Amino acid sequence: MTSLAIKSEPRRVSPAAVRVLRVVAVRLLGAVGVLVGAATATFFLIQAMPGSTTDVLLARTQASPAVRAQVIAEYRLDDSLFTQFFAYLGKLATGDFGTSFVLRRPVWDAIGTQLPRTLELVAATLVLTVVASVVLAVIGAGRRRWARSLFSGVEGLIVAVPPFWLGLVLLGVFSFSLHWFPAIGSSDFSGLVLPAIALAAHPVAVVTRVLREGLLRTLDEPFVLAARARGISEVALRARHVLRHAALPVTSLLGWITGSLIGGAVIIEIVFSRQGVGRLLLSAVQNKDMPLVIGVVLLAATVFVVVNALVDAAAWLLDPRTREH
Amino acid sequence: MSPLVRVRDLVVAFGGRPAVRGVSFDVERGQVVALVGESGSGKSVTARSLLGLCGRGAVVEADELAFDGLDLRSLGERQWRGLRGRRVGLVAQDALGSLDPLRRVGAEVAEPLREHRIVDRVRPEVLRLLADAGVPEPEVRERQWSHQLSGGLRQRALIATALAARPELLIADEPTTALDATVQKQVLGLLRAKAAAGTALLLISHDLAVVADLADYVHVMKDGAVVEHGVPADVLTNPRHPYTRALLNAVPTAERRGRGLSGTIPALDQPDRRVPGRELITVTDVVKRYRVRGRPPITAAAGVSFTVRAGETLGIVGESGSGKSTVGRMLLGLVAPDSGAVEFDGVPWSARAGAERRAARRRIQMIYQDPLASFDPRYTGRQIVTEANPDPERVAELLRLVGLAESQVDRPARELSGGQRQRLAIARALAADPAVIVCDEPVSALDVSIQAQVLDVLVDAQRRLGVAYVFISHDLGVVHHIADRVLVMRDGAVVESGSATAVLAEPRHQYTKDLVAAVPGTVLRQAQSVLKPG
Amino acid sequence: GGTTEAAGPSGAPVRGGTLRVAVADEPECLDPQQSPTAASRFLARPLVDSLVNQGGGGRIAPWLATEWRVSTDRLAYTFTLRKNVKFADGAVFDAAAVKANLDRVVNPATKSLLAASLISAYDKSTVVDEHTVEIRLKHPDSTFLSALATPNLGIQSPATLTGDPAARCATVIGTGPFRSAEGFASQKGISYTRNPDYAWPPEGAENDGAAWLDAIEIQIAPDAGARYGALTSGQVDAIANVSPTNARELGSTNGFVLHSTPYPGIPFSYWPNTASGPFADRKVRTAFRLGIDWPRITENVYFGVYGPAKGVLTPTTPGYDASLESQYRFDVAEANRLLDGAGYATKDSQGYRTKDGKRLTVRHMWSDAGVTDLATQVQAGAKEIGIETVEENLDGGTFVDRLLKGDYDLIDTNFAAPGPQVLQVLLGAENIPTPERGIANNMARYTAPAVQADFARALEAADQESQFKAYADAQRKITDDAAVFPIYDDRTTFGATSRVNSVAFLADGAPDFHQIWLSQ
Amino acid sequence: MVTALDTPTPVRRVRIPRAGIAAALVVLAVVAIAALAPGLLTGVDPNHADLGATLRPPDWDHWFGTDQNGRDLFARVAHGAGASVLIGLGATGLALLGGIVIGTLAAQTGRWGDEIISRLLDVVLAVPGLLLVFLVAAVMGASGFTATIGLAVGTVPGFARVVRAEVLRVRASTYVEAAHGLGHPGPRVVLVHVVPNAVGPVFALATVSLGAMIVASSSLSFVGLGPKPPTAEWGAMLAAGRDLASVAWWPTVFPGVAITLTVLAVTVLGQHLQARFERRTV
Ligand SMILES: Nc1ncnc2c1ncn2[C@@H]1O[C@H](COP(=O)(O)OP(=O)(O)OP(=O)(O)O)[C@@H](O)[C@H]1O
Ligand SMILES: Nc1ncnc2c1ncn2[C@@H]1O[C@H](COP(=O)(O)OP(=O)(O)OP(=O)(O)O)[C@@H](O)[C@H]1O
Ligand SMILES: [Mg+2]
Ligand SMILES: [Mg+2]
Ligand code: NI
Repeated sequence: MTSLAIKSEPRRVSPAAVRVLRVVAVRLLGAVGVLVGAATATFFLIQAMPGSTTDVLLARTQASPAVRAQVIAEYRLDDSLFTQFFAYLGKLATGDFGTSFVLRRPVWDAIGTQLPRTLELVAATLVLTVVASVVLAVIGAGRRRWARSLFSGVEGLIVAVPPFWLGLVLLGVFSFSLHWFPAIGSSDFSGLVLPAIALAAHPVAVVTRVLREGLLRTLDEPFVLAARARGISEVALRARHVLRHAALPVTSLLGWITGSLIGGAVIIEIVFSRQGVGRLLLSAVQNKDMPLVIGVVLLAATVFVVVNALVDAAAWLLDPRTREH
Repeated sequence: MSPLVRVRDLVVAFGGRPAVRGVSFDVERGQVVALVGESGSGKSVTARSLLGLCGRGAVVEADELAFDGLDLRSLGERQWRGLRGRRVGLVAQDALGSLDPLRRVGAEVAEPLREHRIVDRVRPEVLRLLADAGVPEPEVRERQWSHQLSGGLRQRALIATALAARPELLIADEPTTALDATVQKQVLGLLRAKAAAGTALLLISHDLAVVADLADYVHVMKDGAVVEHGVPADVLTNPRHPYTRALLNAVPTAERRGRGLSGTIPALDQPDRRVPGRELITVTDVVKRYRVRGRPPITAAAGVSFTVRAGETLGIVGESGSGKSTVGRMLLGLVAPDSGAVEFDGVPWSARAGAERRAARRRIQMIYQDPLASFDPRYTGRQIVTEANPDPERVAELLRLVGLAESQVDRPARELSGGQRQRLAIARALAADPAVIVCDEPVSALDVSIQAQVLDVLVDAQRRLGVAYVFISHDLGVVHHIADRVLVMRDGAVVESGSATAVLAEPRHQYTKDLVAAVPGTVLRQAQSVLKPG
Repeated sequence: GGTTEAAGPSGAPVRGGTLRVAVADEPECLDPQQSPTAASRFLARPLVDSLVNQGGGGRIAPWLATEWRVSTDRLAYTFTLRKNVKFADGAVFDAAAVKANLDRVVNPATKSLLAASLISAYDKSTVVDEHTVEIRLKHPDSTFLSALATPNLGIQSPATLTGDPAARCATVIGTGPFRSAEGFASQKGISYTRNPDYAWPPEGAENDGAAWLDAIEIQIAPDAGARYGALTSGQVDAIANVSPTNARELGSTNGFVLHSTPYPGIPFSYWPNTASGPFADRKVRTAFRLGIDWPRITENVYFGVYGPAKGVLTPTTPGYDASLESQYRFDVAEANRLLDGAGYATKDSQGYRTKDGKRLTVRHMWSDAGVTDLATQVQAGAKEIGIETVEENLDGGTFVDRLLKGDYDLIDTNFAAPGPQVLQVLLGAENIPTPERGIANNMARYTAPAVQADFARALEAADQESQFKAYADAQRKITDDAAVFPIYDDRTTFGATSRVNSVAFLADGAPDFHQIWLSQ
Repeated sequence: MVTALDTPTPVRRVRIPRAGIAAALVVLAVVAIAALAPGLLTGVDPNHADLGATLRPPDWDHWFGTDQNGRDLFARVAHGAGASVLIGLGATGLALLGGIVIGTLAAQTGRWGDEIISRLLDVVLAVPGLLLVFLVAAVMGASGFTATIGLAVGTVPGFARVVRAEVLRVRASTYVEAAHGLGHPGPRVVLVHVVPNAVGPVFALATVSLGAMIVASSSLSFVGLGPKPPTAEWGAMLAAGRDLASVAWWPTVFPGVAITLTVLAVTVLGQHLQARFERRTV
């Protein structure tokens, strides 16, 4: 005799649409806040870099004083920091990311040409991650203990191999020796295979583990016994009941992973000589190309915000229990 | 005609450790057979062996294990699936978790219909099944998810899924454990109707009262074996096995008031000499409302007034959500009332602050339903009590008083059994030398026999130390057994109060009458009245 | 397999084919008038021609200008321009185009980071007639024609010069043997197609018509290993900047050829701060140069692909003085003697020399990770003669800051240039980097008056012979002074499959795509 | 790459064979010796360049061979443990400290404090971990110290969130209520009951994330944002050996194996500890 019974109170709430709208509005506001915060933090961080922006910009060149003056005037580098900052924010508000100091073209344009390649890589990695993890988790879940140990051992090993090293090994074997995949470039699908594998290795290992444990945990749930007692097959059980539950923690995990893939892509893009935002950022940071760095940071933050909104939406769709709030 | 189910010498082992050892029973068509026994005695495993769902790693052996002449020992997976749901329905033990929380209730009910292709048009049948199972507004409920249903509704929906494919045998594993007395009554009624309509029923319960009212035949299990069986009237009035006898004795009821239940504390057989003292707590007209965004406010206390005297036990009863816990927490000053006052020792909580408030706190302690949750997980039993009273001698004395052995208290509390944990909680509460202890459902999670021991310890401590109890429970039997005075609450209001015997034996308010009437165990009560004590 | 210095044609050239090339570096802006990088010169050269061409031996040859006259005060240059030359956009090449280009380069709005300073003497241009242009200088500058020969001052279509200079960071339109419709895409590369009308290569070119190749596709691949893999796996036909290990391997792999040519100019060198610190003492500098086994380090780090340096200039630079080579020898005994003489006669417990209790320590400042191995080995070599080198690997900002302040003892760089004039760029007193002047190349902060006088003489020189004579004097004095520690002669490397024929290099080390052809 | 910077890896109990734990302990012991007292493993100076013995394959004198500068690779791998592991440990330690302090503050400072701190954490969280390290490296110059700070900053929000949630959970728990009921002062309850019980999960998370930190720190060195040359560091050694891969395998294989083994050992042990922790509380 316990007191677990839950009263079903008649729910008298505002219409669903209003509620959804309010949630969306609050989220949008939060997202804008995060973006402004990220832009602000990056701006002042970059200003804290040693050496004046002008010097870094003109490093190792023999620009004449006239050119120097021109650069300072054009990028308003002689204004006070705060003037620069607010001018920058003001432009941001109108959707103008400014002009890259070094590349001499609009930040948005510079990022825009590289972005598709990075998104391609991230998307391929995500697809690979999801497909491989579901397959591996389902294979791994029903096994005996020693097989499970083996699976988790291999996962541990994969997580322990640095992705850039894995990338080098893949390149050496499959490009340089076997010539199956191109060694450089990012123009076509075959150029996507090895980078996606190198980048997906860690997520696959992590997601597989979470998914498999989710499967095992769900298989222990009472409703699984109830479903089995209705005489449904194991396949139907997994498809209709178990996978959805196991997928719940994975959706939020995938949100995190997508965010971090943008960071991981930097390394992979370097290893595989791929086009992408990662390499753009690395050189922008080295060149103290402030508008470009902030642009990339904002982009990454936007991806993060969007992905997390998607993850919440997915959770909302998958799990009716979250719809109450 | 052979019985529908025939089990002979069933042995189920997990990793070499037998959980069921040599159980034999029959279930005839249209018969209600009950398995009773304490937690872990093997009831569920026994029942699930009829579905081939004993769990991962179970080794099932039997001389005979047959359903309608079909030898279950040699079934393949496909044949099992033909049996499950279609011929044998299961209402699994954990009803609240037995509906997939991610699927609509209707889909769950429809699943066996589709799986076994029972009907062409599924939806009308689902609605009919839900209505049949006593679910009001089936059109609405069908589209809801399980978390939107109350425990009772979930239990009924689950029964609907189990009955959907019209099985010949229904296994109901603890179908009313989590339910209020009133809801419990409805569910039991539903099962009784099904049995009357010809479905054989294998009923599992730890609650003798439930079993006694419903079953045609009872098997009492202990440690994986059936220790006694027979028709309920026989088993309950004339228990042959000491275990059955102890089990019966342990049930707290009005009739057993003032006596020891467990037989472990002889002192309780002495007459009770308590006289209630001065007024310790005065509650005047307290109101408490909870506001949750997007919902109308909930009134958890609507003008409650009462007093607690030194050394007495005040019982608070009422169904779930009626505000019992809220009132209890207000007594401790943990929840401040919206209006009205709670005075302790003549001073309202609102007038106490800082060190004075903390000092007053020590004089009114609490015992929770889940004792483990109230212990710091890093602490051993002794540390837990020592935190309340640094004097090691006093700690040792109290531990002895509640019946905890020295060897048990230097381990982390989670390694103790449920009953031991609750004794530890009592020891801690007593260690602060309180005048009052608020006990919020202290025995609801315990087996009858363990419950008996804990109740005995509480009564014993009160007699020795003169501490007053505010005893919150939804179990009328327990309250009747322990309380001097009783408050009956409903929707935050006190609907009736007075001496325990007066209120519970001759209820005046209609709500109280319903509560009392809903308590199962007519057969049991009759049996107990003829049972010899000891 | 094999290695060539500069391959002559093997068989008769065939027209057609697409050459796929992977290169290491990309410019931040394609337009060499704006960008200072070698990458922009490399990628723009197929697109733009120059007024004059600087070929082997530093000789200036006619190109878009068929002839020119220099006034006696050497302030006015009158160019006669080639007729019937067209830009890729159809515009006609004429005197106005030349004027527009030069004026545009020196306009600060262009933010030219190199081209403008190459012609810092430029005053103005005058269109004499359609095919004659007169250029006036503010002061005589004997490097002016060399400057005009670089892609940085290549002539671009006047129509493209009027708009936002940033537009030319992607597409440059010139009169070159190739054209590029899509232009340069960052991190990706650039594709060229043949300019079928091309008929105006520099004088003496082997191919005097349109290019042999139909097209060139250039991909950016910063990693040397990946480039090499791309070449050996057949993904590309040729790669630029072959790493030394790969270069050695390529030379011995069937089906591949390593094309290579030394860069004229200044070898890769360590530059001592001659103005302050231990290296202000000539004896210490000389000891440092003599006491370290530079050739061995070069062999260790570059696997024999780069030869050890033997002078202030590389041997292929016009005006190189070979008579000084014996001075660049490995002589530990002499080094130790010099250091003893400089007062660093005692050693501390770790074996480093000390003077007045102070350790002989020099700080080597760098910001390019590419020199790590070299620095490590130089450090080890210096330790042998008791000199401690502290490696300071700095970020760009700090590096520039300290460069301008002169807060360092050693710094490294090389400088490719077609002639000995480069000596002044790196050792001219007016080129010392200071906070006021900004970045400049005299990192040795060298001011020896005798050498400065030689530079002045060379600048004024009426003919090449006397100019070279002045630079030879400067080389001797610089060597005596140990104002620079040359390490190795940089080479340009171009690895290709043996289908790629007739690979030759331009003055600045880029391959001459105009005459390359592919075997079918 | 998924780093601990970004994922609160929910790793559940995995039973690890005893032999695995023993092997992990041995590896970690060797790594610990290498990190703290590399002199015990090798008497060779990792930065001593023997110009006469460059790029020697492994032999009796040089167990792992020598690099292009004639430096003993065994000595460099041994000394490299210090850089990689200490960066990982340092970053994890800093992140733990920061996470616990900030998380507790967020939970304890009431609605507004919580809101402000949480939003700030969101901002940091929105920037992928490695990008953050790039920024920090750009500002402070690439070094082991910056890598440590950068990794720590990137990890703090994740840890702080866990701590905050735990503090809130523990604070609402019955045993904290019971402690208040015994009349103990609030701060005492927070220190004695709330914080110790709240930090458990984040410690478990930290043991697992340590491995990811080591991988991340070697990745940073690989792109040149780690400790500066000539400091021996595994990632940097891999980057340096990369160009030589066609002529010499040993400069890339040994550091790579060193990272992998270390991270594997750390992960195995971390999971083991986490499993033990969970068994203790569940
Ligand atoms: N899948 C399993 N693996 C191992 N042991 C099990 C498994 N299922 C049940 N047991 C063990 O078998 C014994 C009997 O369990 P069972 O669930 O039948 O008890 P019960 O009488 O139904 O108890 P309760 O009243 O608590 O439901 C217990 O000791 C239990 O721990
Ligand atoms: N902190 C709270 N916030 C909002 N609502 C609350 C809160 N605490 C209790 N309630 C609501 O107040 C009502 C009374 O709750 P209370 O816990 O006092 O009931 P109860 O009689 O103890 O029930 P049970 O037998 O289930 O323990 C319930 O509807 C409950 O949902
Ligand atoms: Mg059971
Ligand atoms: Mg309650
Ligand atoms: Ni109960």
